[in-house]
Amino acid sequence: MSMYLNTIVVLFTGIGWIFFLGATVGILRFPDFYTRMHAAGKGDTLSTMMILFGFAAYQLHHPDLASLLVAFKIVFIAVLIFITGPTATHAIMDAGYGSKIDHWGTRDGSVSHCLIKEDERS
Amino acid sequence: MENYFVLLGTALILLMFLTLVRVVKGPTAIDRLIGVNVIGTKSTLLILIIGASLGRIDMFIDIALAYALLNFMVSLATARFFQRNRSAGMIEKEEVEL
Amino acid sequence: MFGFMTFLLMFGLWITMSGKFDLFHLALGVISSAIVAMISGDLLFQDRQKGFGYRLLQAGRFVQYAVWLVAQIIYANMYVLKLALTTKKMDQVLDPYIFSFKPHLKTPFAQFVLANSITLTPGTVTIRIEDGVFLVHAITGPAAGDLEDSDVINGMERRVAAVFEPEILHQIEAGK
Amino acid sequence: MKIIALLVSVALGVILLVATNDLPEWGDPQSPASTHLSRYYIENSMEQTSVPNFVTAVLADYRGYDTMFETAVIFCAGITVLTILRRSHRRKKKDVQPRPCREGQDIILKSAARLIAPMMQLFALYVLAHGHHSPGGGFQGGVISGASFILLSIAYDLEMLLSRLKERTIMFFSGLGVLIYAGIGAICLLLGGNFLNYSSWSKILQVSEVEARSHGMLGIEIGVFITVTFIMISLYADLASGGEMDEGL
Repeated sequence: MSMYLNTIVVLFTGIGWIFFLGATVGILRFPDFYTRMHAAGKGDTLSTMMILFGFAAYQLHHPDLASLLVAFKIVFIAVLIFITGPTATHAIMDAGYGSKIDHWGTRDGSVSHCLIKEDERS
Repeated sequence: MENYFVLLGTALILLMFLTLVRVVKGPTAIDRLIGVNVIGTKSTLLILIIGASLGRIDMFIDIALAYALLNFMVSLATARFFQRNRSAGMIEKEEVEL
Repeated sequence: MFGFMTFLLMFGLWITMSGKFDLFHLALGVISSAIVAMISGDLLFQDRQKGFGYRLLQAGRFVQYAVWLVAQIIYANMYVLKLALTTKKMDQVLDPYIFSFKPHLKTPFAQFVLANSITLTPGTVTIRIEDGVFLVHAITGPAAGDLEDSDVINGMERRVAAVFEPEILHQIEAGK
Repeated sequence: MKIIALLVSVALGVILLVATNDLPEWGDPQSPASTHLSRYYIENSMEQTSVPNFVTAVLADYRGYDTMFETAVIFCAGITVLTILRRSHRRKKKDVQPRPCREGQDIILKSAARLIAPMMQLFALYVLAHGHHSPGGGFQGGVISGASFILLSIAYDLEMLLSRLKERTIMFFSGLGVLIYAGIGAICLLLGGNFLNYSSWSKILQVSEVEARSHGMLGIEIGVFITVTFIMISLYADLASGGEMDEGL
């Protein structure tokens, strides 16, 4: 039983680590702010949630009430990250777009359209 | 299992240092903010890992929860601040002052 | 009514967090939940039109939606992982652009859920919502078509609408 | 000028480094703190105060004076910022620049803040109430609780916060916290004990002296909590709006 549980913990945390690796490499390698934000927003949220679920599974080693409540708390943090992660991503993205960070891309038409709209407003 | 958590923590710190490269390189302030945000979220996990490797995860969970909440606050506040002064989007010149 | 619901939710959260069931801590929990319900009871529920039972129904449907969303998030992460690790030259593979669209969803909370879902699904991040118009940054490989025209966003909007605003489902079907 | 500043800071750093030589070794078991004080707290705090977390016992009971003046320092900081920054008259309308960011329109931030702020407040109260058993207490809970209000004012704007909490209310409560702390100590005097010796409270609360110390600690933590919460809100409101109280971050 304990063996299976440990396998689950290692599996979850390991997968979380791999996704975090993807996010990190994405943040380092992607060419502009917006694409980096893609890597950060998605990878950060999921990898944190995965590793948290791994910890929640680790709490099940001693299935008494106190450990279960701690596991619930960890799941609560995961839910919180599920809400806050995309929201923070959006806030940073909005700040970057608002301060007119240059956009890297080949399809100039749609982009310039949006930026002109931004200019008119301010 | 404690050893595994120490290993996991080391691996996370390694990747956090890699993310720190983006914080140092920039080029704009908001690029740095991405790195800081990611590192902050992962610090929540590091606190939990310390708790698990010490065997007192029930103590550290409160700290982790508080950290997660405050980190969200920090990201929002900094994003809002940079949204306000538009100079954040400019690529910073090399002007290091003592 | 909604203040009382906030109180109940907060007290449930308190019991989960506290883990102490003696009278003293439970009394503190009741007091704390009452304080929170008093000072921010108007925050938790935005839409006051619907009743209590309907909320539970929505919560049940939302859990279903969340399961689907988690699958999408995993897919999105594998996409990012593939992009980050396997591409040799970024400028040949990446093709980012910004588009805008106007969903049929009306309530702010449904828009919030849709925006965060867009952020978490593969290839798209919501930049901002302005007067109900979503501004979305998309990143695709050259082989993939426009996310804008594809069924991705529409399908997601339909799912969100099925959870929160079932009455506008036919509009989405008609508008497609 | 910069060179002078550099020299001064380097000199200060060297002096501090030299001074650390005279401090006891880090974690030295023979240092006075470890041989007398720590052992006393570790051995006696549980039976004297019935608080399992003896950090809380040391902070709120054995060193109650210290914590009281820390709270007072926080209060003074809030008052100072208010005195320096707060301007009662508003800028003329034409001077006000149109805001670059679309504050108060952001549905995503608003919805997230509405979801998270009540949870943060409850968590803050939980941290406050469980300071006896887990890491936490008035300062930590106060910071989280203050942050929840700041979150609301970031997501909406400062006016929304100030319509929920009037400036007058904020300052009233931040003073009230210090008053609660000092008042609990002063009532000990009236009951015939020493200042901040909560065991005197046993006469009023009808519990044993040890229990009374535990409850007294909770009381002063509540005082700290209130002060820290409202001073944080006041600091944010003053600093973010430059004393104008018209627009937030």
